Amino acid sequence: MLILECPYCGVQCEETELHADGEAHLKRFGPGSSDDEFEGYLFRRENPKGVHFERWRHVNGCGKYFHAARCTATLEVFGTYSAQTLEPPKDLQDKISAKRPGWTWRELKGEG
Amino acid sequence: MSTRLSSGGRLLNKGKQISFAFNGKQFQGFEGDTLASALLANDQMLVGRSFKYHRPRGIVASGAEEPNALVGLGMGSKFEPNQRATTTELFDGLNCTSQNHWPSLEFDIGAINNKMARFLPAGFYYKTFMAPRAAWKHLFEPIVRQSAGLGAAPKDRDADRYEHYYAFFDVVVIGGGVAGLQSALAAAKAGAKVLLMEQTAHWGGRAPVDGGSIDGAPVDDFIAAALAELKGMENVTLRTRMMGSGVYDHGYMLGYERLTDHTPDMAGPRHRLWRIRAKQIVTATGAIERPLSFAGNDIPGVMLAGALRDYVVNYGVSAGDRVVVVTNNDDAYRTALALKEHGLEVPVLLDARPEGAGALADEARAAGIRVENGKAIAKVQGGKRVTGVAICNQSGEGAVLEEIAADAVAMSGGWSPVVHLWSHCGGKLTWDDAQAHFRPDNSRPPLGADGQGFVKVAGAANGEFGLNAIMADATAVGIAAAEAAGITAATKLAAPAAESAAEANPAAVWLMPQGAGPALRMKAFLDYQNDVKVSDVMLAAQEGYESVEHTKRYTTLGMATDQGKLSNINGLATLAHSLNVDIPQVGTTTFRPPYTPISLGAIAGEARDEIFQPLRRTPIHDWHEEQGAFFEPVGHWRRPYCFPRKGETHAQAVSREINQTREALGLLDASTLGKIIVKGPDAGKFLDMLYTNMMSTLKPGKCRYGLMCNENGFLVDDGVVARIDEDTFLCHTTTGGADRIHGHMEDWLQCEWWDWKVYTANVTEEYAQIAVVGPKAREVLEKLGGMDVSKEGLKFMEWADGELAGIPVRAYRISFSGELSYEIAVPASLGRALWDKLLEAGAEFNVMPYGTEALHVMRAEKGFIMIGDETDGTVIPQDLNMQWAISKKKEDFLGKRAQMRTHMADPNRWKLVGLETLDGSVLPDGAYVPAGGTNANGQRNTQGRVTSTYHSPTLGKGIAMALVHNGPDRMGEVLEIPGTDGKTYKARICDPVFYDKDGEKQNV
Amino acid sequence: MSEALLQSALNGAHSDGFVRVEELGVQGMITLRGDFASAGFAAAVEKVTGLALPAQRKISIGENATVAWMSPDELLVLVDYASVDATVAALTEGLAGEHALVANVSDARAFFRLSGDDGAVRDVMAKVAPVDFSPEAFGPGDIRRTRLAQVAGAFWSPEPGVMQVICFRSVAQYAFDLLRISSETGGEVGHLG
Amino acid sequence: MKRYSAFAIAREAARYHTGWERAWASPKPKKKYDVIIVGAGGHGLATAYYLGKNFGITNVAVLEKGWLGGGNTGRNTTIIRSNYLQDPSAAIYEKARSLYETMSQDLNYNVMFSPRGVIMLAQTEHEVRGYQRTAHANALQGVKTEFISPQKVKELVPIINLDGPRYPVLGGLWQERGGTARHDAVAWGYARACSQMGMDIIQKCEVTGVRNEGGKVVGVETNQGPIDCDKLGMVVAGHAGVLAEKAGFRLPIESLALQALVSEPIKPCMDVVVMANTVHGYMSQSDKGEMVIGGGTDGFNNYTQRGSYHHIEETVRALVETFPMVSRLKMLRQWGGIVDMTGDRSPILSKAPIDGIFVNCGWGTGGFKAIPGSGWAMAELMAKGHSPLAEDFGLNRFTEGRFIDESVAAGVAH
Repeated sequence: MLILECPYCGVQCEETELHADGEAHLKRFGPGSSDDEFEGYLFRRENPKGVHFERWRHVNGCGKYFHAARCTATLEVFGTYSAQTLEPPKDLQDKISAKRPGWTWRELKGEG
Repeated sequence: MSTRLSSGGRLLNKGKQISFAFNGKQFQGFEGDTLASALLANDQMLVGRSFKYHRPRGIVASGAEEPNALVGLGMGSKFEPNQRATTTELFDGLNCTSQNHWPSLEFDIGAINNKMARFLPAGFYYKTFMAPRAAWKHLFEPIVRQSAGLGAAPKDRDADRYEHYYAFFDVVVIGGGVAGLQSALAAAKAGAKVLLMEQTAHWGGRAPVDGGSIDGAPVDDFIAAALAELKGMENVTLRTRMMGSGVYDHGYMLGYERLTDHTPDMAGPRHRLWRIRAKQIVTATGAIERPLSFAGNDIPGVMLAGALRDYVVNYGVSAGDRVVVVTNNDDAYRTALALKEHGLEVPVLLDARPEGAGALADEARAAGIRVENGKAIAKVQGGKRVTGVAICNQSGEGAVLEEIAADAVAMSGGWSPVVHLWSHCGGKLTWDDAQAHFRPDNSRPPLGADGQGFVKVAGAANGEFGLNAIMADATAVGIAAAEAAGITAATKLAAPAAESAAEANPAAVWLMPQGAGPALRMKAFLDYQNDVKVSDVMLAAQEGYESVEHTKRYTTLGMATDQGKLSNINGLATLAHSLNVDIPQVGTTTFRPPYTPISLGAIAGEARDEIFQPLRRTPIHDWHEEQGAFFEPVGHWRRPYCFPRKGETHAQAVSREINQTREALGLLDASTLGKIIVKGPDAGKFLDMLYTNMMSTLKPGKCRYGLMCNENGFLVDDGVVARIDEDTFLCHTTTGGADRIHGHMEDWLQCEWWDWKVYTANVTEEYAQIAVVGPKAREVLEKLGGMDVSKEGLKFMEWADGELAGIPVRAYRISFSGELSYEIAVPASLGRALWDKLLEAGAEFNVMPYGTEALHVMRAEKGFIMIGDETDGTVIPQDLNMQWAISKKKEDFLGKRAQMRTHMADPNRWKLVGLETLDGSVLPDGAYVPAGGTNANGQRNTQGRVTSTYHSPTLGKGIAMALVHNGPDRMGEVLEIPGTDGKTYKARICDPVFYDKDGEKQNV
Repeated sequence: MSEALLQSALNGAHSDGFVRVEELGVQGMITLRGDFASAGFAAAVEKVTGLALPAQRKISIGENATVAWMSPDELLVLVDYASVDATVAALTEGLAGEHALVANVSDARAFFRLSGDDGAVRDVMAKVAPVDFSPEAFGPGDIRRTRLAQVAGAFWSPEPGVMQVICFRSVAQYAFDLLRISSETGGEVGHLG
Repeated sequence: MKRYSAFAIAREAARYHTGWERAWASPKPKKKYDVIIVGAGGHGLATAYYLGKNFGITNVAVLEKGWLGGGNTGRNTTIIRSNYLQDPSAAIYEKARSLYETMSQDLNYNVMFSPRGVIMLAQTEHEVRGYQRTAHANALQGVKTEFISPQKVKELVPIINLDGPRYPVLGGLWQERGGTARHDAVAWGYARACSQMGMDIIQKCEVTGVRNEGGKVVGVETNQGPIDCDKLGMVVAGHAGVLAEKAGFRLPIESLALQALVSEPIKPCMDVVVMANTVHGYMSQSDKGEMVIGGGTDGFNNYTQRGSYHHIEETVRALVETFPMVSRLKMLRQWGGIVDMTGDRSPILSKAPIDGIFVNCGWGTGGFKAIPGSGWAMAELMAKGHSPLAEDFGLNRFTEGRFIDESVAAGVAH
């Protein structure tokens, strides 16, 4: 039963107030993209046993989507932040690198 | 025999006698008794039968760990199977029955399994019952099922109710013994907001029974003082009869509060499940005594030494006049002393250790108790109760040295910390060789949201024994918990000085005697309820089931209703011994919630009957109910399926509703349709992405039907979009789509196109919406008066704001039936009023409300698709020949790229057509159209399927829509369609528009 | 003429357990979305309601209007039902030129009032919402959007011993039954009270 | 190895069961195998078994990170059915179901397949139509199912509440030869049979890397050293994604927690398996008497084998509504497993982007019932390069948009 802080309304949300919505920072591919790019965008999601960036909606609350950085193996939450970003804030990246030595934010992925 | 003593009974109110019944026999007990103590007081040694061999079972413990004393409690709608007698408080009129026997507890036919035990070792069923093949289901399985199963199934609907409660604390302390009290005090004094819970009705735990002193005074004094102090603190909540049931991620935990189990006639909920968020959890859950593994250790009268002591001291009940004590540790000496003190005989105390008991041994000897070191029980004698004990050397193979008459045996195999709650969420354990137990590894706690530990352990649960060590640990842990919860203590509570007898270390004794042969091992029980013996675990190891999980599953060790509280450590030690490895190498099985079983009623909470789930009602719902509408659930809504009149079948009602609507006037409560405002300078651009159609070109005042696909290309919703003004659109969705589509819009606006200037608002429930349908629709609206609804004044696919009968409305001239039709939106609070006025004004046209089925039939007659019927999440607009609704001009819309993939662009996809049966009958719902031959897997090939099928009262025959391979090119072809009813239907492929192809009816 | 015909979701249903639960009848409510950082937006709100923009998760209760913070770009304005249309018009006019959305949602909601001993009222709420209802965590001036058991809802406490609760109209009966059952005599918790 | 039988038990009883042999050997890994299967769960062991039985390939190692059968095989609610809507699903699940019928005899290990029947309740008009569609499809697929009336449902399940205030039972899809089996026994029986054929089952052997040369697999790195192979089968369910990353490719898989629970045991009161998808709950009664209850999956990626509690609550309230008598039963134990979900919620049985590697994963919440069919098809795929049963479950379907979507007939729960 996770607790995630909604960065928009500051509530320490209990999981039942939230809806999980999969990987964050997906790059959309539309008409003009290759089959492989499009498949990667829709289906080949990150599924690490470790640090994961994901989308959540504060559905029983302010209704906003936000992003969370969370460990899928320990459920530790490194932070939550605005969904209107292309990558996690630098200070959050640094915090995670400090806690998980060797971890770095990926290149914004083109495919796979 | 077991009996009530004249002394002892600190928890009893001997002034209040209580009557209860066991297997129909009336017994007497006292207020304060548990069912178990009261049964013992009435010499009811035999209380049940074991699971597999149906062996006689007696009470073995005094608390939550009891595996044997399970009863069916209560009657009828308050009956509950498998209630633990040791944790059931006695109340007046309590009625219970023993379990798992036939015809009676004393004479159980199932006990034949016991005679056969030698042929029924662990896992025997995996090796036999295989021939003939049908025999498992028809012969063997029924026998196995009938002989298993413990308690009877409840028959009636539960008369009680249950509820939940959310609570938030800095520190939750679980366990109200001296450690829990002290931890709570320490945390509370530091300023933390504290909850202290205790699963029984009493504070203080075991310490008052075990003796010792705190700050120089008896333990009871400390308990009273601590309680008084805690009660006086505003930041402390105290709860008894509340068990810490489970610890979950991020500081979530369940507290299972039993409110009326001890007084079933009291008003209010039976159980309240507390859903707690704790910054820190302290488990002060004590320790559980282990049995010793010797032959006959399961005979009624063989009990845990601590339990025997509890019954004497707390309840003034003796399990027998002559009690042999057998132990590998010092604590059992306390039992011997307590028995002696209350005038009972202890013929011998057998200490498996060759030497080296502490101060308590001296005390025992001084009290005249015969203490034999290095000795063990070779065998307990007796059947349904203990009659004697055969003594041997622990170091040998069991040669009997002496036989002693006894009517009870007190055994102690040492104490295991209760680590369940620590472990539920990933806390790790460490093996303590000196104490011969697993205790929490405080360096590897369960981790919370911040990556830090959120559970701490205090006292005996932490592997601390001896009162002084316990008090010191509890104090430190309480302070540390407050600190970890972010509270810096101004003053730190000092640990009180406590004294208890110094104890020598226990010896690791996993089998008694240590060289016991197969015959004895087959009688040495590990799991009393599931009948798992030392020999079974050894067999599992021998056969390669070496993982502790394999052994557990192969033997069923620890899988009974006590979840191995007594058996697990002994079992895994036996396994380690068999594999010749150290115990830590074997490890433990996983601890899972709940600590002890909790009622499913409590888990469900208040959600039953009328509030099982929210039932959504339209503003006109009451009218439908008054009219006796037949409802169908649509999501959480309930919509009238039809309005049957007296004597009418549903089909007749639907036909009547359709005929009257097509001929004159029908009304539909369409309030459930989703309505979403989309507003902003970029609203048009946004809707162009969302819909396959072009929406930005829609003129204010006009409506357009639109299709929505998901990014994967499939149709997900449809509906009419009205442009309100330059910046504002109102999008209608399907009934099920409102919240989903609103979320979908917000998703794209917030996460992809966040720089677009668009706001949305879901106003679905602001309006009641009434479809006024049929040739008389205009007339009835004109009768109400207030706005221009003429052919020219409000053209097809236009909308207008106005008034009808003085009620403010927005009228959309749209049609889902093919008739002249208006959908009137009205503020929900006026929805019923408008409905009533329409009925009144429509009376002269014989107006008829119609339900969802008539709606479905009429749209099918007209060839309109229905999301959920023609679509199922695998259908794209192209399949439905709706290319007209897919803009060619747009570079992009959601689903466009997906629809370019090879399988989506495949010309062989099945396409929408109409079907009409040759004989007028109705095609079966969901029927498939076979093609010739079979596929590589032997399945018949198919070439299409029916998506919706109805009897059309308008056409007087069966009509259907279907997706058919190359369908539109095969007009007139007759298909053969087998039903599951054995019939084969013949249907001709036709245009899906069956009714008014040119739209003459709706454009009047 | 339409006012006489108005029907709130439950026609003023009420129950008396250890806390009183009542449905309050029709209430004017307006959803307002816009850019809080825009001076024009704040000015328009203040001009029409007489109230400044509330801070995050706060509710401002004025003489003729109440304004609640619903999200970083959404407010809920409460006025008399009869003055909703005028308020909507005034807001719309005041926000001309702003990118904003004003929508009358009065009829989309049901409105409840719980009253009684302050702790008891809080205990009833704590049975249905995953929220810390201790007075130090949730007090006058706070508003919280969350769920009430299985439906979305929001609530605030205008004064000790009173909780005002809103939910969607279609689930009014569910919300009422939920609160009624949760406040039945015998179900007292005695934790926050 | 000696055969199991009643006579064998009698013989052993005479000598206190001291003569029983190990059910499977515990060898050290060899340097090289023709085939390595990673994952000694049901699917992996079944793959190995049918490689040997059907294709004579017995130089096989099955590597297991933990203990065999310790993943989802030993954590599921043991429901077996094949009443699927789409042809490819119906084919593989029916193959599996038919193999379950004879599995005990085939393996000489009683897996207690109990064809007690499975009902999927229809509680909305939409569900009625969905299940009628499935019944029609099944008839053409050779899967014996039937849409039955509420009265028949009541006869089969006397404890059911037909007229719940919310969702009256309108009928049900009935598969008479669906049922349950003893989950651990399936893994143990296959393991014993594989061991008997000379295959090596190596437990506590974690694969840490996958080696390929020129785009062709040559072996794996493990905590017990490198092991070479010609072909590699990845059959690791929830950890499919993690293993694929080690091999250098990514799968369309997300790993989620799925939960289940059991009640305390009671005397027999429900003889069939009941699934109620509208309210999200399903339940059967084990031979021990426990009510075995399946819950829902979390919405977020999770490897902890602990799910979120509220799913338990949702499931239990659905069951209390559907079977009011369970209210006074008690939850004995709850647990979780990690399931591997694909984009269309159907499995993957496919060649991987690296030559010689084959993947079998994505069974999501419904893998147990498929074990023998999955192993059968996977063995054929690995031995011959193609298998009609696996044909439609290839990875290419995600590129082509050719999904196998079972949720369309409301059959989402397994």
